[in-house]
Amino acid sequence: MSTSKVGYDDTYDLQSKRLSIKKPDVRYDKQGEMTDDERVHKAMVHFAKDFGTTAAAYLDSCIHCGMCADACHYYVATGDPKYTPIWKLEPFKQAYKREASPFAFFYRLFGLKKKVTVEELEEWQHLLYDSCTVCGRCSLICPMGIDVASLVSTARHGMFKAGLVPHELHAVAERAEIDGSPLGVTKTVFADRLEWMEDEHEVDINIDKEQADILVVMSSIEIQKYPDSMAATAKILNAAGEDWTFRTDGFEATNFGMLSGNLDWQRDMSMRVINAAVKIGAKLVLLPECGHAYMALRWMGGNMYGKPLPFKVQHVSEYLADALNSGKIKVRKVDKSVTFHDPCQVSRRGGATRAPREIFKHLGVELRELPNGGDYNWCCGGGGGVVTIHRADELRYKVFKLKMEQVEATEAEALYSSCANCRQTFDDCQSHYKWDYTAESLLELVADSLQEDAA
Amino acid sequence: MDLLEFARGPALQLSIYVLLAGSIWRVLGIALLQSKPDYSEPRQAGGLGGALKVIWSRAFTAPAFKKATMYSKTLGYTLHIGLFVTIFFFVPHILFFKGIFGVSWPGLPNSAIFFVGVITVGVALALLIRRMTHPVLRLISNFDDYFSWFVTILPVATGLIIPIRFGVRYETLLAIHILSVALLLVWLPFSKLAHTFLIFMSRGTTGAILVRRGAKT
Amino acid sequence: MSRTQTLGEILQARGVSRRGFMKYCATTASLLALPPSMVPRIAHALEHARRPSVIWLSFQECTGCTESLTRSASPTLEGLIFDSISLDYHHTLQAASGDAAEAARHAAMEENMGNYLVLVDGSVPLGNPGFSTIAGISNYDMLVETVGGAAAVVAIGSCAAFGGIPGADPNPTGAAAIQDLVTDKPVVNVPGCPPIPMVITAVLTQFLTFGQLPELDKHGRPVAFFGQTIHDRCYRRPFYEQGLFAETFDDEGARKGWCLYKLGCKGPITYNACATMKWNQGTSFPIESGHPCLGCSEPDFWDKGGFYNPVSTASLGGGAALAGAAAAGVALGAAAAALSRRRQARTIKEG
Amino acid sequence: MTSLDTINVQVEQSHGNVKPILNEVMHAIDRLLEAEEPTVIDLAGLPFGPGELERLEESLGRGELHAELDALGASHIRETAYPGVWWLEHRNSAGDVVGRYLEITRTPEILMSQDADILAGRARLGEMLGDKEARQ
Repeated sequence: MSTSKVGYDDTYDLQSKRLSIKKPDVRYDKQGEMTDDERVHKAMVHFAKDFGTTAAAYLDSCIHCGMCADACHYYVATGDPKYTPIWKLEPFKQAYKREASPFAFFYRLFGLKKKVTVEELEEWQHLLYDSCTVCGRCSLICPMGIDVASLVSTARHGMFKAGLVPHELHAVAERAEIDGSPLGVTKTVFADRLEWMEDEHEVDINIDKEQADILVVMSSIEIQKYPDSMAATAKILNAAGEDWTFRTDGFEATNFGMLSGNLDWQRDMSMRVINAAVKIGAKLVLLPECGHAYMALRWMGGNMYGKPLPFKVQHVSEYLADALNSGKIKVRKVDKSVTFHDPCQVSRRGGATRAPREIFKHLGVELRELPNGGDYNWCCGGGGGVVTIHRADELRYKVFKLKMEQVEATEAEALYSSCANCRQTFDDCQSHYKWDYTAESLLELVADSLQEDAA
Repeated sequence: MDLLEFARGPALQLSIYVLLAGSIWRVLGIALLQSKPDYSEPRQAGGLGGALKVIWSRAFTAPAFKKATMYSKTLGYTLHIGLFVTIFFFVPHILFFKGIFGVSWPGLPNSAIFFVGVITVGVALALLIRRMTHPVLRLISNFDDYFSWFVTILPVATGLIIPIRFGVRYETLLAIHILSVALLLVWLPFSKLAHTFLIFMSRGTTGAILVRRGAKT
Repeated sequence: MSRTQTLGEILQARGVSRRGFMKYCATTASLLALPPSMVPRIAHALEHARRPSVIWLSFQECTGCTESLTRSASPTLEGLIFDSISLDYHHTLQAASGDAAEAARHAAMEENMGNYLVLVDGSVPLGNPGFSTIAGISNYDMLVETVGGAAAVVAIGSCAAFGGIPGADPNPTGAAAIQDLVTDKPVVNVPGCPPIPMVITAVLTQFLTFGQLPELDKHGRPVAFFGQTIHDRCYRRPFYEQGLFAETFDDEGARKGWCLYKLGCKGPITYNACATMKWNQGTSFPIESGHPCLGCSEPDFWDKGGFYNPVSTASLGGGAALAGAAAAGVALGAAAAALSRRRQARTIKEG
Repeated sequence: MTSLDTINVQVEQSHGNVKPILNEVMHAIDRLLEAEEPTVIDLAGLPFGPGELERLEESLGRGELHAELDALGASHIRETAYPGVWWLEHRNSAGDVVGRYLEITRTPEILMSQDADILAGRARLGEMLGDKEARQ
């Protein structure tokens, strides 16, 4: 059954390695009944909304040195120049030069920068969505310090309003807006699965407490594919003696409004969590093992709310590091060589790179850092909503080769990460390449290694 | 008013006015656009401190990117250092600046400057060939890139020709050299050469935002 | 010495041997800065050269040029240059004065109508004829009258060539250069303040030898002597290249004879032969004596910025205009931003 | 009255003009030997620094032969320490130097008696001896 207003098939496929809607027979990569001119106009309007000082400082400063290509895994894996990150912003930059740059008037007057066309926007859907995980590696190499990644996210606003979002990403985003979860998790589904985990792992899981210090939120990927993470979180919080709860009226950590480029939906999704937290007087919102959720709430939540959030926001790895450092929880030593895949939005873009290292120190594992890992890590290829798009699979598999080389170079026994979307991407590619590494959850490792007699 | 007097006087004077007006125009054209506050809870202080940090740190290459950017960064920096040395360590130039700012500093021997100038032009040619042949650069380059290249290297080339003369009178060559500098100054604020000052705005913006997050810059 | 005799006949009459004549030709080649291989051609030409009649007019000048040519033994050949040219009128040198002198000038003009040389030193005051007259005749009138029948005019010294010091800002007398006044006759400029004596002689010898005027540069100066800058031929050039400069007139650099660029030497923009021909029989030239070249053989050398300001000193003014440019920038920037924000607001409203 | 050397401009500095000329002379000697091709170097046109002309003269040294010509002033033609390399210095009757040359040749042409002079001499000798048929 399809609840999509757009009327395309958005039935889920929750069984395969990568959760998304079923591979559509007929693709609807154009949403809404708009004429081409209307689409261009909508794109220009919503491009224009973002031409503030930050975007202008960036878009005016590109010196066409081409180095961002060397950082982008899509260019490095394919060698195709169209994947040069700044090239992915060409229509957005063109629109800026024409509409809001210091010399815009004269560009228009002498026709130096031509108007963006609908063909360009359609061609750029592949560049702005299928081949960009908004991983931010290009932003690190740019000699002019342009944050190219942030511009891609910004450019997606115009693309969404122009109804030019890839079929699957638009479908899951719309379902997240309507149902509250991109993968069909309703209140009852969430509650049932929590009770299932409570029995399975014999752990007390608080649901819908009226008041609590910590509001815990989950990503639908964990709820549907890695439910053990929910039990692991409960186990740890109980061990730490925290006053925490899940809330069925604010459980979804992911933000497909942000990934698809719909600012209104992004605000709605963030507000659900914020309202739930305010309602229960939470002092901390604990984000799960999810990359972009951290970016959405930790760094953009306040801007959605319109004022500073009345509570702290932590990624679960940050919480675990603090809890271990403060002795709230203790763990047994784990004797094996391990390597860690840093989720882009948490480490490189979010600044929480240190937390996993501290956790591994407490676990006493032999941590072998990935070559060019940590803040300069290669992206798993699934972020930014790309993993949901079937059309992008071929490209994603090609890009994943870089990741396999990187991990194999460490020859570590186990691979960990703290982002469910990364893990799902690893699983999908593992089955595609029959690869021997599995990306396991750092959270679950800590939960499994808890020392019961901790105070 | 022969060509040299025109070049040294009104032409250079006018180009300096256009440079100044154009630069302020571009900076304000960006700075006075709307800017939204960041309500997120900072991990550490960003703002001006962050901006200055990245303005400095981004000049260097992270180990992860060393191999990929080695060629263009080495050539790029050689070009910029070459330009800096030829402009600020050639004694007649120093005396020119002394005439304006009253400040003077020791220069390098002219033969050394000539050598650096030749290297600079050579490196510039290598960079141009790279821009015209490398698939990425061919795709993203436009008129601004090629004309800015020309306008940047012309003063160095004309400067080098002055001592060689090729049989042309000294004042004619000097006039051409000064006019080429005027062309550079007039073109600078309206082109990619504006990265001379935009580098501070762009890197600074990233510094202010990302250092506040404690994210890698 | 009658005017019709060729120089060859004169020399023979004077008992000068062929060997002596060969010495004369060799040194003439050297004087004209021609390669020694030209000596045979010079010998042939000199043998058949007719002695040109020369009229020397002195207008607004300080007699420095005449002094330079005559006082020192600068004419290289034992007065022969005077014998080889018949200087028929020079109101400083000649014994006659007043009407008698003018009569001599008219006689010379009639007798050699069409092929006498007019040498002029000093500029012509156009502001008021009364500023400078000879025997009641204004410089301008005398110039026009004398030049009428001349084969060519040689402007000796920067005053005659470019207006020189009388012509310097504010030019009270309205001093004009000869080349601006004489347009129907070929004018050769031998600038300098004063010009190198041998250069004056060389121009005359050139005319005497080849009967035509030398190749000139864009300022009408013989390329043989004004084709290269002092800087090109300066013996201190190696110091310039090595960056060894005298900073003040008595510092270590000055004592060591380093380059005077920083002390305002105008060598790089001055075309003259001082560095090779030198002054006072090859004793030295201004730079060799430790003083920067003033650029005296260049037009308006007096107004080209201070003698002690380096050539590359900025000649930019306009502090106020700079502020104006800044203000314009601010206005344009603000306007551009305002226009962009208005367009943004309108496009968003239209949604 | 300060003497010349107290003026604070040093004269001993070498400005690199002497060596090139000596090199040129050496190549000229080769041309003379191999191709019988004489060379004349006009020293007037060269930008000598202070003292360099004297140093050139010293480095060329003096040879066995020294001729003095008295025509329109004195001229000195000297063979330098390097046979075939001649130093010529012409002065006018007032004693001023009017030309300085280096000639790399077997004998400078100026030393050779000229036909016109020989004819004139022959005529005079003939007259003196009463020889009737004077030569043309």
